[in-house]
Amino acid sequence: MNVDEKDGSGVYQRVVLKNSSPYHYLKVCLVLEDELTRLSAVELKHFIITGLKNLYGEVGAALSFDLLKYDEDTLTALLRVYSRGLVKLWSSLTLLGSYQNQACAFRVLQVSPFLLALTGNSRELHLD
Amino acid sequence: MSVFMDLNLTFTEDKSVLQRMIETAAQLGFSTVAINYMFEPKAKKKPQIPAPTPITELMDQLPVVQGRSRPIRVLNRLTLVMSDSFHFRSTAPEYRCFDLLAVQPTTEKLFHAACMVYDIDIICVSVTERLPFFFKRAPVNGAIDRGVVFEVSYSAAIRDSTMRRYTIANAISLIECCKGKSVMVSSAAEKALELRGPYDVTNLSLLFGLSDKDCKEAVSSTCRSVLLHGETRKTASGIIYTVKSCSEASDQQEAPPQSETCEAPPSKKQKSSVTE
Amino acid sequence: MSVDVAQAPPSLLVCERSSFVEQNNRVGSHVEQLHFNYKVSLLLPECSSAPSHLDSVLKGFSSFYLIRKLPIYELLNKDFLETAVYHGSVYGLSYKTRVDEDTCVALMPNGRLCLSLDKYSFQLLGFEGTRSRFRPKDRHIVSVDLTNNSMAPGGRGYLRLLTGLMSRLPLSMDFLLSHHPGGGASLQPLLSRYDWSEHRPEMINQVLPHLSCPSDPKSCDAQSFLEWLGAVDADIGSENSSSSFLSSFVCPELKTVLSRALRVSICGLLLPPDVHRLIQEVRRYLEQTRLETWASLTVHGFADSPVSWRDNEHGHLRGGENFYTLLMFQDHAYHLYLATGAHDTCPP
Amino acid sequence: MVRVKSRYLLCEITVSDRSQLLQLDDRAVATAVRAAVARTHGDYGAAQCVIGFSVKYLNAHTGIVFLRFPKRCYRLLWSALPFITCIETRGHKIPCVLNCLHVGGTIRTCQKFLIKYNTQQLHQMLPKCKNDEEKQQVRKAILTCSLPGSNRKESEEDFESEEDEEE
Repeated sequence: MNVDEKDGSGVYQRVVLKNSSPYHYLKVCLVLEDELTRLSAVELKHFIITGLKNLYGEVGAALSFDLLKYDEDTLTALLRVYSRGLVKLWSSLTLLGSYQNQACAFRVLQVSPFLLALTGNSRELHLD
Repeated sequence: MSVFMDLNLTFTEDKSVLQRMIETAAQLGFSTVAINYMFEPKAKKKPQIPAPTPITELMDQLPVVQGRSRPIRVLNRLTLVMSDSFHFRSTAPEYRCFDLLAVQPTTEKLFHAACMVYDIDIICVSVTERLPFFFKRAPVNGAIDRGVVFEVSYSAAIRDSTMRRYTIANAISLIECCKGKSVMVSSAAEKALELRGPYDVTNLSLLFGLSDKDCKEAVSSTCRSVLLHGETRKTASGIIYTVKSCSEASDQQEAPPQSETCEAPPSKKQKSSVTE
Repeated sequence: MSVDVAQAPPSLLVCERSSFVEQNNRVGSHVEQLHFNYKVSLLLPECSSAPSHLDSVLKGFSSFYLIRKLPIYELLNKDFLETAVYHGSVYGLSYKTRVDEDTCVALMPNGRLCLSLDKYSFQLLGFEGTRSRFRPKDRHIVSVDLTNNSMAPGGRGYLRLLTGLMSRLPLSMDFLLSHHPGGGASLQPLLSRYDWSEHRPEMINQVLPHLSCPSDPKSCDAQSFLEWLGAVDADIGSENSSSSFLSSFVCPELKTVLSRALRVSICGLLLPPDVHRLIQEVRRYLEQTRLETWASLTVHGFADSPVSWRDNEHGHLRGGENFYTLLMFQDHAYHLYLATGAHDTCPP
Repeated sequence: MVRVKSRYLLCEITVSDRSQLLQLDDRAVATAVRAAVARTHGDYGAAQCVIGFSVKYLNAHTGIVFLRFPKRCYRLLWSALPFITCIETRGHKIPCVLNCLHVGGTIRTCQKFLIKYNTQQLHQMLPKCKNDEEKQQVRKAILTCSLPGSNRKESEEDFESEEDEEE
């Protein structure tokens, strides 16, 4: 973290923070072979932890992340993870290939160090 | 930086599976995909190379790439799994039906030949077994200079834990050797759910030891230079380009050149455009 | 060449604290300088419907046009330059193009045309440009000031770019276009030649009941406040306990519960002058209400714009985030948070 | 020519009953390390020790073992070593602890360290000796401690590694 402070008259203050975000946020969507299968939030979190454990072992399974929001109908979830664990979490999501013996895939829709950015993605602008 | 590509979708007889795969690839944001025909020549017998199914036969209308207004581009590619040097016949006319030509060598000698001699575009690195040989700097650098690209595919890593270890281990040793240059990461998917989005693949390639920048190149710029390299094979080093004027040449598949001139090695010019 | 798996991509956050009454406050210039805004979202605590003056501003955001398959050389059309660009405040941005893959074009209100090209298109175009800061090997930026003398119609630079775009690199793409006051008339001659459609910014109003919120946003630290604001925008409940299995996300300490809050969001190609007007009205609203309250305004830029603030180059590594959040208080004090992702220059 | 950079970890296998050490062999130690890495670091960790990992030397009398790791990821692999609680060999499970004494870039530096370490150990043994004969033996052993080089002598203490591999 790098803080450079320009303090003028005491009224105007500007601080630049580099890589200050403690967390990264991911918007993910689970696609299953059998589209009728539904997972509860707890099942989803367990499933992701299994993925982490497979790829990164016990150290990976201990990586803490939060399931901020989960929509059971669309299987879309918002995850929060410490910035240090982003690559680990993301890659283990990528390599998750089966849920209870049926093929599945995690589609990572967006990744950002700011939660606000996930609700303002201009790539979602559809004009037709 | 160019568009995202996945130059390895495994061909299956089942058309609907293939269509689903192409649709999914377009949805994920890939602008170009190649359908891969695996071919393993059997001993002694003169091998029968499969002919590619024309894209127009496969799909009536190509799906539109996500977030873009253009349709996806679909190419054909042939991969030869080689266990003996006579499996590769440099002048085989069958090769010309394919846009890309890849080789998967299984011995060190063949790997060396593939890097230095064969007129091919891609060298596949085996990801389903422990590498039967170590990568040596000299042939790898030779391949990079010639504009031949190494390919690591990730769908085996999705299927199985042991394969995953081999994929990561083999990819790491390759990338240590070539310093992250001229590596392309593709899926080799057999069904739609084995495909991953371009940003996912970028992140995954970090595990293979690629840097942030090389990761993105592995699914975009490098693939583009492979395409260009494939064109030089068809068009006599990219200098002369011949098309049969009478046949209805689609934009996907050019008619094979008339003369043997296209067997000339890629010219200097191509070399620089690929390695730059 | 070892790669650390525990390394996260870089990001940048600039926090500014000052007051509107201060002479040299920079809110105005920051708002002006982020040219291409995709979404504005406003949060008014303890408010159930926007007062009429605020509502009219919200509804009065300029409309914009989508032109299909516009050849880029049309932007250099002499009539278009004279009727629109020279007067300023023309905003144009290529649509359905990605700044990390394709060619992106932006026409800025100060008459600057910016093309972000990959190496091959750049070589075809044959016009001087600079290497991209983030991808120096394979991306080039061509940025020209159309109001400059050398770029006047008939001038050498003008002709060079025009022939480049007409014959060597015939770019044509879907294009979003808008013109500040009102839009319409000056763009009509250009529009009439192509397939176009007019679009109104899309507005969504929502009243959020029982919202837990940090009791003193003024002293709340920037990261956790932005996180909380993001959670409100994404409808994430913060009623977890910190030991919960699913999520340990909680509202920043010292929280209060608001009986209600109004959230308004507008999407489209939004122009800075409209955003500026909205800020003025929100300030007026704050002055009028008797409650001790605050308001926050978040403006997201386009992820695929080749520029972010001013004409600083903007790129897209994993997410092209560029946005700012303005937190306004009753005593005219404000906090401004400007955030960018990995491939972006520090906001001015 | 570029060298493949490695790190050599000099570890001591501590067991409760020293006679069990004699049952150990290279392969058993390597398997135990691989299993521990796979458990703590999963497939990613396991993949790192497919290539470049080996047990270079094992002294079944003293329990000294040289592990070779690729330099790129030796910290990751090292972190799994404390989780080894037993080594399985020929059907027996030998409960043990791997205690890392030294990390070096070449086998030679590790060997130098090992000699110093063993000399120290001998010095510590000296006061504990019961009779003169033992003392004499230990003294003699201390004197013979030197890097195997021009005038090296075979000694009864077996700490020199026969292989001296510089790549």
